[in-house]
Amino acid sequence: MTQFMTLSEAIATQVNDGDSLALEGFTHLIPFAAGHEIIRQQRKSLTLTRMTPDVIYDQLVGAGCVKKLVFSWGGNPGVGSLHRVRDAIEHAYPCPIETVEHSHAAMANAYEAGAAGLPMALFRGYVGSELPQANDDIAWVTCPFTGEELSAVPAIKPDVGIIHAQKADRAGNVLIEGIVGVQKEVVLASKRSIVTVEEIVDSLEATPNACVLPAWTIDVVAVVEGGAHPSYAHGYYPRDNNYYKQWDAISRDRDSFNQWLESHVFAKGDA
Amino acid sequence: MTQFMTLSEAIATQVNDGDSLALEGFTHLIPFAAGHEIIRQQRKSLTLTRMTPDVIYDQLVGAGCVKKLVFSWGGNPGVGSLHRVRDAIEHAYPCPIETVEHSHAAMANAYEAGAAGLPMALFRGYVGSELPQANDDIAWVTCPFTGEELSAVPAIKPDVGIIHAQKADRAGNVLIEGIVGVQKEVVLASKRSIVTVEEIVDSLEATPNACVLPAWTIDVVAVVEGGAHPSYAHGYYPRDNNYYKQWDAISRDRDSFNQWLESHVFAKGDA
Amino acid sequence: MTVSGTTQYTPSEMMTVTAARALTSDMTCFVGIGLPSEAANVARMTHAPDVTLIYESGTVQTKPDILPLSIGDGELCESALTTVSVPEMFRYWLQGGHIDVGFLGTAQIDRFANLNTTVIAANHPESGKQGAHSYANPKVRLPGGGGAPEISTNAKEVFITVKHSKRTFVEQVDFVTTIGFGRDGKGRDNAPNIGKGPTVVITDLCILKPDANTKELVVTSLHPGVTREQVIEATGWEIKFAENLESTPAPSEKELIILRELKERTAKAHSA
Amino acid sequence: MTVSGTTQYTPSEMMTVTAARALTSDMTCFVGIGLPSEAANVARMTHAPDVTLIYESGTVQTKPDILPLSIGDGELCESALTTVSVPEMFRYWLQGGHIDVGFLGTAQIDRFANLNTTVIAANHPESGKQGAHSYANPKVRLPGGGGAPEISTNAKEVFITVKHSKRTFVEQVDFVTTIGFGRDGKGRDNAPNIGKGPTVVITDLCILKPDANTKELVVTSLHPGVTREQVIEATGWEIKFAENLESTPAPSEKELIILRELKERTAKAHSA
Repeated sequence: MTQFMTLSEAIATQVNDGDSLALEGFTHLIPFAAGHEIIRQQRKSLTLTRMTPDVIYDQLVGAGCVKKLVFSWGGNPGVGSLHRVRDAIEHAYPCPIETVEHSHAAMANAYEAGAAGLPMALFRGYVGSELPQANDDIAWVTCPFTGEELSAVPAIKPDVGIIHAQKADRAGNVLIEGIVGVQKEVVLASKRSIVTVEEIVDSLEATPNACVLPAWTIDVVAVVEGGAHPSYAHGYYPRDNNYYKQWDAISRDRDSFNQWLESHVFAKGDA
Repeated sequence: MTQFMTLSEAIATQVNDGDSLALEGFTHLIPFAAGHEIIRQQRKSLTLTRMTPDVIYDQLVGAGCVKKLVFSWGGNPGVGSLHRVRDAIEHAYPCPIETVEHSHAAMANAYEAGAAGLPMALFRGYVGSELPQANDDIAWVTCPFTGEELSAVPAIKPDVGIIHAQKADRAGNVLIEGIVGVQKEVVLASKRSIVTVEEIVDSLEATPNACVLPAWTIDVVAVVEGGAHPSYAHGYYPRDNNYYKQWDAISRDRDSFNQWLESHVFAKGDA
Repeated sequence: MTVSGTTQYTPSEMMTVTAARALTSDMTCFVGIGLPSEAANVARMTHAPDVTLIYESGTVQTKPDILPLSIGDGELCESALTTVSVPEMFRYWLQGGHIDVGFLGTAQIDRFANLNTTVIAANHPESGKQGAHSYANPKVRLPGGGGAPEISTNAKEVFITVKHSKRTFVEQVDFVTTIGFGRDGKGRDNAPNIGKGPTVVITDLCILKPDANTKELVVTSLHPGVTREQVIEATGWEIKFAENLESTPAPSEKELIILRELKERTAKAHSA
Repeated sequence: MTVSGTTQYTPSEMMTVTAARALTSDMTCFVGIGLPSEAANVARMTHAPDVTLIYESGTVQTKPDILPLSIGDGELCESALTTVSVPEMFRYWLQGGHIDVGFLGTAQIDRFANLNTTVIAANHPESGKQGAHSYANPKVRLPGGGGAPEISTNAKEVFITVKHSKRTFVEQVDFVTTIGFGRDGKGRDNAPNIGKGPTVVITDLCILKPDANTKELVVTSLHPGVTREQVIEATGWEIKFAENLESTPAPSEKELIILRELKERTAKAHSA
């Protein structure tokens, strides 16, 4: 059942060193504020899963929180490379990281399987790709009815799933609207879950088939206005494209990144 | 791409003798009018799939359209037996029918797999049940990661999927709202599809994540006001519970059923 | 039995109220239609206002004012927090491990709480000849499994409510549609990722629970005025009684009023 | 090249307009970000107003007024017919067989139209030592596969658009992220339930199509003013030219105006 907490309390009580985490949001509703709080609380040795480990994971990796990255597309969308992730992979700075690489279809299916309580996802994927040579987590299963070989990947079941959403009601039920990505799946698949929201409302005013997460599927709801910035929140604020563009220069250089960490994360309190 | 037709044209052009059909709608939005038109056009040897073959399939079976029934719960909800289906199973009247019996979980997953283009569905089901002794379509697959045995059933991919929905816009895009059942899956899984709707509107006025089927996933849209009666259409009309109760008496007796067929189906034209 | 005042009640009312009491506000309950639905909504309207009721039609956290006739009545959707597709319901919500209690009815139940809603066999088969044999030789064709086979294994535990009679409480079910503890009581022992199974059976005569070791259903509480003989007479196997046999508390006035008003509203709505 | 009037245009504009022309109004197109997205939206704004554009972020039948910077910009959702979850997008819409054309870009492409967006190898490996060998010895770590590996096999056909250079058009890709026709050109021959694969590659110099038998990419049309030598020079293998080599029609005034206005609106919006 949901508890309402500050973001600082949420991370302090739910996220431990060594945990596997998925901070999801497919371009939209990326839980940046939660990521920054994890950095502030200096969590270590995290396994981070995310389809598109963009700027948010570049920051967590650069801050030395991460030992392993599971992903399917790593880049700063429309801008270029993730320099902190590359520095970690190529030069073990600030610490070495292991990577497990999938395709989007594999990860989307793996989250779906995690939400569905299955040990694995089955799909028609990786045909002719050399990714199975680079990833031991890809297997093949024969359909007992047709004989077709289908690809299989383990379900994703993080210790903690973290997402940002537009709003929660006073009972802690959450509405997500717009590009909903894999957020519902992440919350349902995770052992524990944190949802940061723009605001608390009296009524979600949701249509019957809207994407709603009941309070009892969420461990913590924390109000963090602007918690997805520089990503966006449909109906609240647009994507800060300049931030993404400027990130390229900030993240290219270790010193400028570390300065950014000091001034933009550590110097700030709990959002 | 959607064509707009009358219901009579829709059935005439899309449904052939011997086809496999799924008329879906989980209590809500059951496409009764389409079922009656199939009876009027006297289609034969149909394979009918439906999670809950309630009154609509009792009518189709009683009218002699059906050679095979695939289902997971057969009854008149809250009332009792399907007398026409029982008469067909027990006494081959008006013709013998074959049955394939599943659980709801199996069929829901099989529709999902059909929509997902997979040959089979994998789920954690049938554990300890004797249904696998009575249904050769249930198999077991070993998870390559955990060694767990999971149940598998073939995906459902009907020749024709038929559903009823609230509304379509002038391009033929369809909105379904309320209890959406497996309707989206049926349309996406079927080779051809017919959607009957209460009305055509200028704009669906759908929220971003509403259950919308694009026109190009549907072969025919036919306007049939009241096309789900005696089932209901959320926002349009309620369930006619009396009809379901009265069906028990009508269907118990071959003569009274045949009289009903004459007066309520054959004597009526295309809705 | 004539029932006018609220100090008198029918065995059926006793059953519903007792079944309702098994639910608490902190539970998520996957509700079967009929008796379970009646009990679950009485629970919600009395001592368990925050119990989360979920129906297989996809309606999550629903609060119907009247009882649904079918599993997918409009009332269920209109009063729900949200409504998901049926594949999502079975995949994410049931199989995904979010259901505390599956609340089921049945046509037959046996000593190991296995349920049969598939077929009554033409000739009650000898032991070892149930299952496929019964299926091929039906006397009565029942509706089938519906959601029950997976509710019983994917929910954390299962409550069952059913009227007590020799026709229903049989030594061995003709067909195991839905596992209780298997034909030998050991069906869950080595099964991975499976719930606890039936933890309580509530009838119009008594409460039964599986023995901790053998998993055989034993009577743990008799309803007011019911004798051991009545239960023995209504059970198709040599039924055992718990050492500390309890007496089920009678329905309270509040429980009876709420149940009767609910049924009255329901009858009125369904005949409209 | 200075471009002011609408009779002059850059090679990049030539590429986008030509790529746009490959799409028609009756197609459903799964759109990759970058060049494919630019081409797909030009198509929609010119000759193919009813082309159905789908992005992996779940946005179905979207009609953005500006180009998205990311695959999930707000504009995509706001102008879409509907937006589904990402698992549903990959399961029902792509794998479910509803995509006519997958429109992809790439970092490397080889003679059998295999695509590499994973790694550029530290030392260009000898034949037969690509794949895992390259992966373990990266010179440049690229973003990875994203949606491409399954778009390429689950869409009915694949269009590719990419700038022509020796670094990009290589004899053998360092890593097959996404299959074209496999390292031997026979990768799709016995694969069940697989699309036709790449049917056209549009560059800033020419149009290439796979040979019907060998599946090797051959130049079928040269853009205006481009010579065979330029193409040979920009290609990392001994490129072949079709017997009936065509000349690509130049962009029309309308196409150029629409493309330039689109890019202007986009630049303005993204710097706001």
